[in-house]
Amino acid sequence: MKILWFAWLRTRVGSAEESLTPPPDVRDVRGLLAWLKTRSPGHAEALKNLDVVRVAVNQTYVQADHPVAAGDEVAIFPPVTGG
Amino acid sequence: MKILWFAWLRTRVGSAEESLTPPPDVRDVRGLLAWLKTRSPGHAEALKNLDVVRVAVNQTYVQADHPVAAGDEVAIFPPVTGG
Amino acid sequence: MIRVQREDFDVGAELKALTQGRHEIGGVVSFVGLVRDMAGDAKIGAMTLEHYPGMTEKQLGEIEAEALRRWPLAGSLIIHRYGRLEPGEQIVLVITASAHREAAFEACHFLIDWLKTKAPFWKLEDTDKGAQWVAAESRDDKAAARWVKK
Amino acid sequence: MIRVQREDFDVGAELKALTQGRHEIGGVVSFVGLVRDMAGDAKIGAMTLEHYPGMTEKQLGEIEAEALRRWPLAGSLIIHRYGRLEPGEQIVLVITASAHREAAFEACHFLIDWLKTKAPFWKLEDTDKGAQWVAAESRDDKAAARWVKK
Repeated sequence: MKILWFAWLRTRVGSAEESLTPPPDVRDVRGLLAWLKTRSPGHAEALKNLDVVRVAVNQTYVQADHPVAAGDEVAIFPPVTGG
Repeated sequence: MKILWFAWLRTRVGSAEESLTPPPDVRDVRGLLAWLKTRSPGHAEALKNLDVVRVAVNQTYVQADHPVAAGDEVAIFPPVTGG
Repeated sequence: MIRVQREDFDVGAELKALTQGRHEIGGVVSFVGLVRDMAGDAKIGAMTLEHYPGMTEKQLGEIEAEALRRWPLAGSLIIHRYGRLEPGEQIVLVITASAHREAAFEACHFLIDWLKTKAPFWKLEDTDKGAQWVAAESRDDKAAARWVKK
Repeated sequence: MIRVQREDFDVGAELKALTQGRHEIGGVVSFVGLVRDMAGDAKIGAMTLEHYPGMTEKQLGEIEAEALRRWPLAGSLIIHRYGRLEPGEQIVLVITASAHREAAFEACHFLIDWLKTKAPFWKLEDTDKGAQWVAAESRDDKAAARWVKK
């Protein structure tokens, strides 16, 4: 699974992209975020407040109950501020 | 008094500008339009339906009861269609 | 700023002139009105815009002043052409600039709506069914009426 | 049309390209977003726009498709830049063209409102108080919410 981090989430995690294989009990976005939090203090800090975290799976916005699978591209980022 | 005609009012009257001296009982826009109607069949045709006639005195929109005086520039035209 | 002119205008150059060095501006909205080639089911060959020199500039100035009273604008520009214009040609340009986009959008929309019902211009269309003076549209009155303060 | 690019854009040239020979177009509305020199009371030296290549274009395409479903547009264009930009520089351009101005105004306003809350861009500002990621504004959420169909 490819994890992409953007903006201040990227700077806290310290990496723009990670290739990971989550344990088999990680089945949805909620489970994935909970597991990612355990990977480092930076990850924990980045994902401390999930109200300001948005997730896209394969470039489409999704909610916490959306399934995730091995080949997915999962992007994690703060609310957007373009325009 | 200078009378200016615009758009299809001008083509019906047959003149863009007239210098006129209305009789002394013409004191306001209403009276002026009534008097102008009597000047020619073209004037009568132009002023047949006053719902589609707008009047500006000295380049400001006015209503029928607005006074008119000797030195005024009175413009008479249909609803505007610019933009 | 107000300009009433026969010549065409360059939107890009006007935008640049209005915003150059003005780093408090965050949003610029512009409206360009173009001559269409159809009026109902009549084909338009050209149109001629008549205006009332003097009063036209005065009315546009008052409309612009009203927009500047209502919205916090960093700049505004109205250019309106007169004379003979062919389909595809530019008729009118309205630009509004502000720190935030909301004011710029509202002021630009207000300016073109009010201009359409208050500025003394009249269109004579040359069509394949003869020359005809364009009639005022009730939808323009309605659009302008939205901006009348209750 | 959608373009996500590092380079600047020429509004006048883009307007011309969108309307050239399209004589059914009566009104064109454009919005240009510019880099401001202040963020609250901090002075901005420059900003860097990060984006998500791939998803950005996809989201902008979906937003444009939604506008084309809602309004009778003859044409539309969104250009959004990324990378380092200084105060006064152009960030984003939205153009909408239609037979009548009402549709063009609404669609342009909709596009920039939705883009601001849906397109994956993030601004990092270099200020005299240090670098800071711009926080999403609740007024942008409210502006976007106006367009959600009841």
